[in-house]
Amino acid sequence: MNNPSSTAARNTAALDRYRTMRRIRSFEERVGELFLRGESAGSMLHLSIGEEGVVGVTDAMAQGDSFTTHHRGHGVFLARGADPVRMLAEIAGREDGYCRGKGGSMHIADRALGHLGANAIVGGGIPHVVGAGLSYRNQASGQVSAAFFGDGAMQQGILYEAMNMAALWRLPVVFCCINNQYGMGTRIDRAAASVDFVARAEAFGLAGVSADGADVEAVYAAAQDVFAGARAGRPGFIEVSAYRFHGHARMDKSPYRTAEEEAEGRRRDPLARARDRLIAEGLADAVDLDRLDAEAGAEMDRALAQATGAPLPPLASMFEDVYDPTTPAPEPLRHRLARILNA
Amino acid sequence: MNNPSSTAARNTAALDRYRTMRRIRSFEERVGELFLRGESAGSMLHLSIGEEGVVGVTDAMAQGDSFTTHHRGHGVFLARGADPVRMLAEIAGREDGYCRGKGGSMHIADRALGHLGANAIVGGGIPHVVGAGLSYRNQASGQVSAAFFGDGAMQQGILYEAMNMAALWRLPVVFCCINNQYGMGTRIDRAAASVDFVARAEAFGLAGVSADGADVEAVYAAAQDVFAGARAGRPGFIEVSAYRFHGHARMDKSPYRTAEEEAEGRRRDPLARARDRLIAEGLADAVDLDRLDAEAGAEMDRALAQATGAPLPPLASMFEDVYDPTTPAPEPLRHRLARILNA
Amino acid sequence: MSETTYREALRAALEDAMDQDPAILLIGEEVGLYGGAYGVSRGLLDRFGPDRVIDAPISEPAIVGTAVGAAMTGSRPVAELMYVDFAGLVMDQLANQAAKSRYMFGGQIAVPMVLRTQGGTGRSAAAQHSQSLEAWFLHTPGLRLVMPATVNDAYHLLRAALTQPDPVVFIEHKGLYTLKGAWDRGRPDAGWGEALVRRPGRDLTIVTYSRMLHESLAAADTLAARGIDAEVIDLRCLNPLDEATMVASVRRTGRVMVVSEGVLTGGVAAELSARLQELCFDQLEEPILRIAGEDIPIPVSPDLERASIPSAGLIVEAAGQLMRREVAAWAR
Amino acid sequence: MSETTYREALRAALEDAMDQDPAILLIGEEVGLYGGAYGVSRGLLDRFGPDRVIDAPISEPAIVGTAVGAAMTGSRPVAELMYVDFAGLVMDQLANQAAKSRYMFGGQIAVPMVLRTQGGTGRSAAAQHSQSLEAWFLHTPGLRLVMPATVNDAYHLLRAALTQPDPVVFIEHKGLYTLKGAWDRGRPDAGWGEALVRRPGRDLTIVTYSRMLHESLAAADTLAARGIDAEVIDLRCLNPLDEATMVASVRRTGRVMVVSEGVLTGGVAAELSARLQELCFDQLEEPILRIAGEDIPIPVSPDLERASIPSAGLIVEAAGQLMRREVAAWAR
Ligand SMILES: Cc1ncc(C[n+]2csc(CCOP(=O)(O)OP(=O)(O)O)c2C)c(N)n1
Ligand SMILES: Cc1ncc(C[n+]2csc(CCOP(=O)(O)OP(=O)(O)O)c2C)c(N)n1
Ligand SMILES: [Mg+2]
Ligand SMILES: [Mg+2]
Repeated sequence: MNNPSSTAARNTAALDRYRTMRRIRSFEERVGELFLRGESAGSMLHLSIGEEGVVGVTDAMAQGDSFTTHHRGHGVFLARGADPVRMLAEIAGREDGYCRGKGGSMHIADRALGHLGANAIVGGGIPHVVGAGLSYRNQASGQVSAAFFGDGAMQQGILYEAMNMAALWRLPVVFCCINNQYGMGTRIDRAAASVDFVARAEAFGLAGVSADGADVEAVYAAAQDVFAGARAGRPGFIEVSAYRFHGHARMDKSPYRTAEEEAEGRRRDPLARARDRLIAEGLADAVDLDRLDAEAGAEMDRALAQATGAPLPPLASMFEDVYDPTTPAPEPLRHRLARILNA
Repeated sequence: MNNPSSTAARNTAALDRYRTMRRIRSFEERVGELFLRGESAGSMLHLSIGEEGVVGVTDAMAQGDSFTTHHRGHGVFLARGADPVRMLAEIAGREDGYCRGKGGSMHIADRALGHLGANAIVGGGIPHVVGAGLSYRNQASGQVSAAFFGDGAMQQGILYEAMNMAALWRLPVVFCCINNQYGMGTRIDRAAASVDFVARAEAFGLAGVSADGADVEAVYAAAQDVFAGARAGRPGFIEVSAYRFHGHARMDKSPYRTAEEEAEGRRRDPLARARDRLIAEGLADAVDLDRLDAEAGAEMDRALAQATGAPLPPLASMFEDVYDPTTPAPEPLRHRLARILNA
Repeated sequence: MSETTYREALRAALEDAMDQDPAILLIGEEVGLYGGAYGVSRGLLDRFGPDRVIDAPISEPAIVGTAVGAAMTGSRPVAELMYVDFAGLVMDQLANQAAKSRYMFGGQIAVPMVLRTQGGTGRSAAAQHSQSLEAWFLHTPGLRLVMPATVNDAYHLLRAALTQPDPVVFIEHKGLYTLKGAWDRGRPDAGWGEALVRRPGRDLTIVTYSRMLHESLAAADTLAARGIDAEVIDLRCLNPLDEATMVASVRRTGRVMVVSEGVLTGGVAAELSARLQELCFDQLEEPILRIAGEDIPIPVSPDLERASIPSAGLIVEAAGQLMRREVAAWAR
Repeated sequence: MSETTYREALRAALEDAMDQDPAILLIGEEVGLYGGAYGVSRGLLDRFGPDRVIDAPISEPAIVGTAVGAAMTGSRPVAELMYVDFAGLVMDQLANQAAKSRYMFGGQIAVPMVLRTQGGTGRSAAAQHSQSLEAWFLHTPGLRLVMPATVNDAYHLLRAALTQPDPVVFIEHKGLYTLKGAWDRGRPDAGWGEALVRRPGRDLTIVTYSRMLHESLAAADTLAARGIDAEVIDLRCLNPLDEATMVASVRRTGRVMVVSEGVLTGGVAAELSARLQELCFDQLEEPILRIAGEDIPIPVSPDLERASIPSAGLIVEAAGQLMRREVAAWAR
C-alpha cells in the first residue's frame, strides 16, 4: 500500500500482490462451490477469476481511500482487506455476513474498509465516488475515492457525467474500468463503436491510461501515477484489460464464445504471469509459491466452513435497516392487518 | 435544400438563407411581443435570436429528413418550413396551434414536416433520432434524422449513449449542437471540463466538425458533408457556435454576464454577417435586403394578428390525445364522482 | 389447444408477431446472440436477422429513447428492459417522452412501442433486481400496462400489445417463466383490457394479477376446504383497467382483498382498494384488505425474501380473519 | 413572529442550516451564480463560497449520485432537482441507491441527503414541467417525503429535513413561492412527521397537503357559508405519515375527501383513501372521495391547465354532493 522505496520492500510487495491474487482466486472458487452446494443466496454470482490483475490498482490505494465496486467486485474488496468469512457468510445470506444477509454477493460492503458499496446497477456506483471526492476535497482529508466497473459501464451515460464533474471540479477521484472484453454475452466491439476508452476519458478532461491486466506489476506502476495525480486534484481513468475466465454468472456457460477464444484468453492469466516472474527474478521458488497457494486454499476452506456454519437472519430483522433505528420503522403487514381487523 | 450546382442556384440559396434567418428573427421578436401582451401561454419562451446560423444546417437537410429540437427550437422549425401562424397560435395556447394548445412553445411539432417534436427535457429528444435512423435504415428510405440541442445537453449522459449507438449501428443520424455558450446562467466552461466537443463526438466513433455559426455559409458547407456522410451510414456531429443574444427565457435579464460580453457576442450576428456578404458579393443591395426585411416583418405581424385571433381550445379537448381515439380514454373526474355519488 | 411454458409462449408471441408485421423490431441488452437474459428471445436473431433483433449496449435510457424514435417513424419496436428495477434509468424516456408525445403534440405523433420487462422476487436477486414497480407506470397517463399471469395470456396479451396504437409496458414475472399451462394459439382467454374471473366464489372477492394470481388461487383452494368460497379475479391489464368485472363481483360478495407483490404504500393495491371502496361502498360488509409487499427493499436471504411478499398462507390467514370479523360484529 | 414568503423562508432555512452545520453542501443546476431557477438559493454562493454552493452541469443522474456519495462520506448534501418532472432521470440514483443503501449494506451506510425540488402546475409550463410525482417517492421504501404548504413549514420542515439520518425528498410547489405568511423562526407549527388540523370542523374531513391545502381551506370557507363545517388536515410529511391525526378526525366526522394535485390513478390520494377506509371502515358514513388531478398530461393552455387539477370550486361541489347523498340514502 505504501510507496516502497527499497528493492527489498518492492520485492515483498510483488510477492504480496501474488498472494492477494491467489487468495482472490481461491475465494472465488469457494463461491462456486457454495453455489454448487445450493447454499448461496441465489445464482447471481459473478466471479472475478481472470481479473486478479486489478490488485495492481487496489495496491496503489492508500489506507483511508474509499471505493465502490460493481457486481463482479469480490476481488477488489478482498484486496482491500475484506474478511473472507464475512464475505462468504453474506453471499450465503447469513446473519454474520457483512450486510446481515440483506445484500448478498452484489451488495457487499464494509464502510470501515472504505467500501462504499457494491452495486448491481451497471454504472450505479460510479457517481458516488464523485461525491466522496467532494467530501474529501472539502474536508482536505487527502483521501481518494475510486470507482471500479466493467467495460459494459463504458456505455452508461452516467459515467461521462461523472467524469466531467470530477474533472471540472478537480476532485480526488479515480475511475477504474476492468475491461474483461464482455458484458454478459456481448463482446465489447459489439457494444462500443470505439473501444479506445482512454480517448473517451481524455475527451472529458481526465488523465487516462490503459494497463495490461495480465501483468499486475505493470498495472501497479500505471495506477501509482493515476492515484498520485488524483490525490493532487487531477482525477484519472485507468483501464485494466483482462479476460473473464468463466461465464457471466453461475448459470452461464458462455455459448457465445469459442473454446479457442477462451483458451487464448485464459493464457493471459495474471497469476501464472506473476508466478513466472517471481521465479525468474529469484524472489521465490516453486516450492514457496506452492506453499503460499496451499495456504490460500486452506484459508478459504476454513472461511467457507465457518461461513456456512453461521446462522440465518431472523425474519424480524427484515424490518430493520430500512431507516435509522431512531426514526419510525415500516409497519409489518401482519401488524397492520391486525389493527384493521380489530379496529 | 438541394445541392445547388450552378452559381446562380448557389446565389439564390444564399439569399434564401438570409431570408430564412430574417424570418426567424422577426418571428422571435413577435414571440417576445406576445409575451409582453400577456397572451403567451406562460413565460417559458426561449428565443433563438443570435442562433440563426443554424439555417446552414437545416438547409443541408433533404425533404423527408426528420428532426427533433430542444426548448429553443423555433428557429430550426421555421427553417424547416413551419407555418408561423400555427406556431404562434400554439405558443399562445390556441386551438389552431400545431398541438391544439396542448404543447406550447417547448413542445411544438409537425409530423408532416418531419418534426418529431420539441422537447423540454434537456437531451430528451436526442435518442429519438437514433430510433428514426433505425427505421430509415431498415426501410432503406434514404432519410436522415437530426437532433438539435444546446451546449448544456453536452453534459447529459444520454447523448453519449445515443452517439455510441448511432456510430455502432452506422445509422443515418446527425447530432447538431447549437453552442450558444450558456446553459441558463452557466457559461459553458463552468459546465464542461473540456469544451472540445468535437473530440468527445469522435471518441464515440462519430465524424465531427465545428462551424462558426456567425457565418451561415460556412455552416452550410460543413453541414453538407455531415449530412452526406450520415446518409451513407457514417453518422456525424456538427457544432454550430453562436451567442444567445437575450436572456435564457423571457424573465431572465442575464445578470450573470457583463454588458461588454453581451455587446461582443451580439457583434457575432449571423444576419449582419450574411447581409454584408450578400452586398459585398453583389448578390443583393441594401434596398433589396431592406425590402426583404420589411416583408419578413410584415409576414410575422400578420401571423401574430391571425394567431391571437384564434379560439382557445374547448375544455373537453383536455381529455383527447392521451390515447388513440379508438381506445379507452381517461374518465373525467366529474364523471367519476357522479358515478360514485349515485352508485 | 396444447401445453407450453410461459417463456415459450412469450417467445412464440414475438415470433408470430414478427412474422406477420415486418415493422416489429426487438431492441435490448442480450436479446439477440444470448437469446435474452431469461431466454425469451432465443432463436429470434437467427430467424429475423440483426436488423430486427438488435443487441444493444448497456444504455437503458438511450434504448428506450431509440424505441420512441423508431415508433414515431414507422417501426413497431419492442424495447427490452432486462429488469423492471432499471426503470429508474428510463422513466424520463418512458414517462416524459413515450407517454406524453401524443398529447403534447396534439395527437399528431403516436408512439406504438412495447416495453417488455420482468419483475418480482424469487431468485434471491436482492434489492435492485427483485422489485415490482408497476405502480410507477400506472400513475403515468399515456401508458398502457399489462401483467400476464398465465401461459395463454403471456402469448395473447403480448400479441395484442403489439397491435396497440400507444406505448404498452408489458411486465413478465421472473418466477413464472417455467410455469406450464394450457395454450391455445388461436384463442385468447379474454380480450385486451378485460379482467377474468379465474375462480368463481360467493363469500369473498380476491383481486390480483401476475404471479400473485397463483398464490391467490392456492389460497382459495385452502379456503374452500375451510368452507370459505373465494372468487379470484385476474386483472391481466392494469391500464385499461376493467372496473366492471371487479365491481360486479364485490357488489355480490361484499368482501374484498386485493393482492399485489409490490410494496404496500403507494402501490397498485391502494388504487384498487380506493376504486372498489368508491364504487361498492354501500355493498361492502367489511374493510377492503390490501395484501401486498412489506414496505422494505427486498432482502437477499431466501427466507427473508419470501417473507417480504404475500404468500398463499398469508392470504388464507387474512381471509379467515376477515370472515370471522363478521361474526364478531354480529356478536357485539 | 414575523411575515415572509415561502421562497424567503426556504432561503433562510438553507442559510441558517448551513451556518450551523458546515457539512451541508448545495449542489444543483443554477443554485449558485443564478441563485436557483426559482430564486431560493439567492445569495448563498456569496455567503458560503463555491465549495459549498456548487453549480452543476446539466447532469441530473450524476448530481443525485454525487449527493449520495457525498452523504456517505461525511457531507450532508442538498441536491436540487430543478423540476420534479426530471425525476425520471434520477429515479435510479434515488430509489435504487439513496433509498436502499442503508438496507442493502445491513445498516452500515447511511445516506443523509435532501433532494430539494419543486412541482405542480400554475405557470403554463406544459407536460414536462408541471407534474406532481410524489407518488413515485411514496412507493419507495427508504425515502422520507415532505411537502410543505405554508411559510412556517417551508422553513422548519427544511431545517428538520437537514437533520434526518436518511434521504429526504423535499418537494416545494412552484405556485407557492410568492405566498406570504406568518413565520416564527423559533417555533415550528408541529414536529417532523406530524399532520396538522389547519381548520377544525365537524361534518367532513378534508385531507390534503402542499398547495391543495389552500384550495381546501378556501373551499372550507365557502362550505361554512353553506352550513357545512369541514375539517382540513395538512399532512406536511407523507413519509413518515401521521395516520393517527387523520384517523381521529375521520372517525369523528365519518366523511372524507382526500385532495391531491397529482393525477388520480395510482396517486397519493389512492393511498390515503385506502388507509382511511381500512382504519375507519366502521365509522364511515359515505364513500371516501378522491379529488385529484385528471388522468392526463398537463396541457399548456392556461384554462386547460387550471381545469386539469382540483380547485376550491370542485372541492365545494363534491363536498356538497357528498353531504346531500346522505339525505338521499335516508330517503331510500
Ligand atoms: C443498469 C443495468 N443494466 C443491465 C444490467 C444487467 N447486467 C448485469 S451485469 C451485465 C454486464 C456488465 O458487463 P460489464 O460492465 O463489462 O461487467 P462484467 O460483468 O463484465 O464484469 C449486465 C448487462 C444491470 N445489472 N444493470
Ligand atoms: C433535464 C433538464 N434539466 C434541466 C432543465 C432546465 N433547463 C432548461 S433549459 C436549460 C439550459 C439548457 O442549456 P442549453 O442546452 O445550452 O440550451 P440553451 O438554453 O442554451 O439553448 C436548463 C438547465 C431541463 N429543462 N431539463
Ligand atoms: Mg465486462
Ligand atoms: Mg446553450
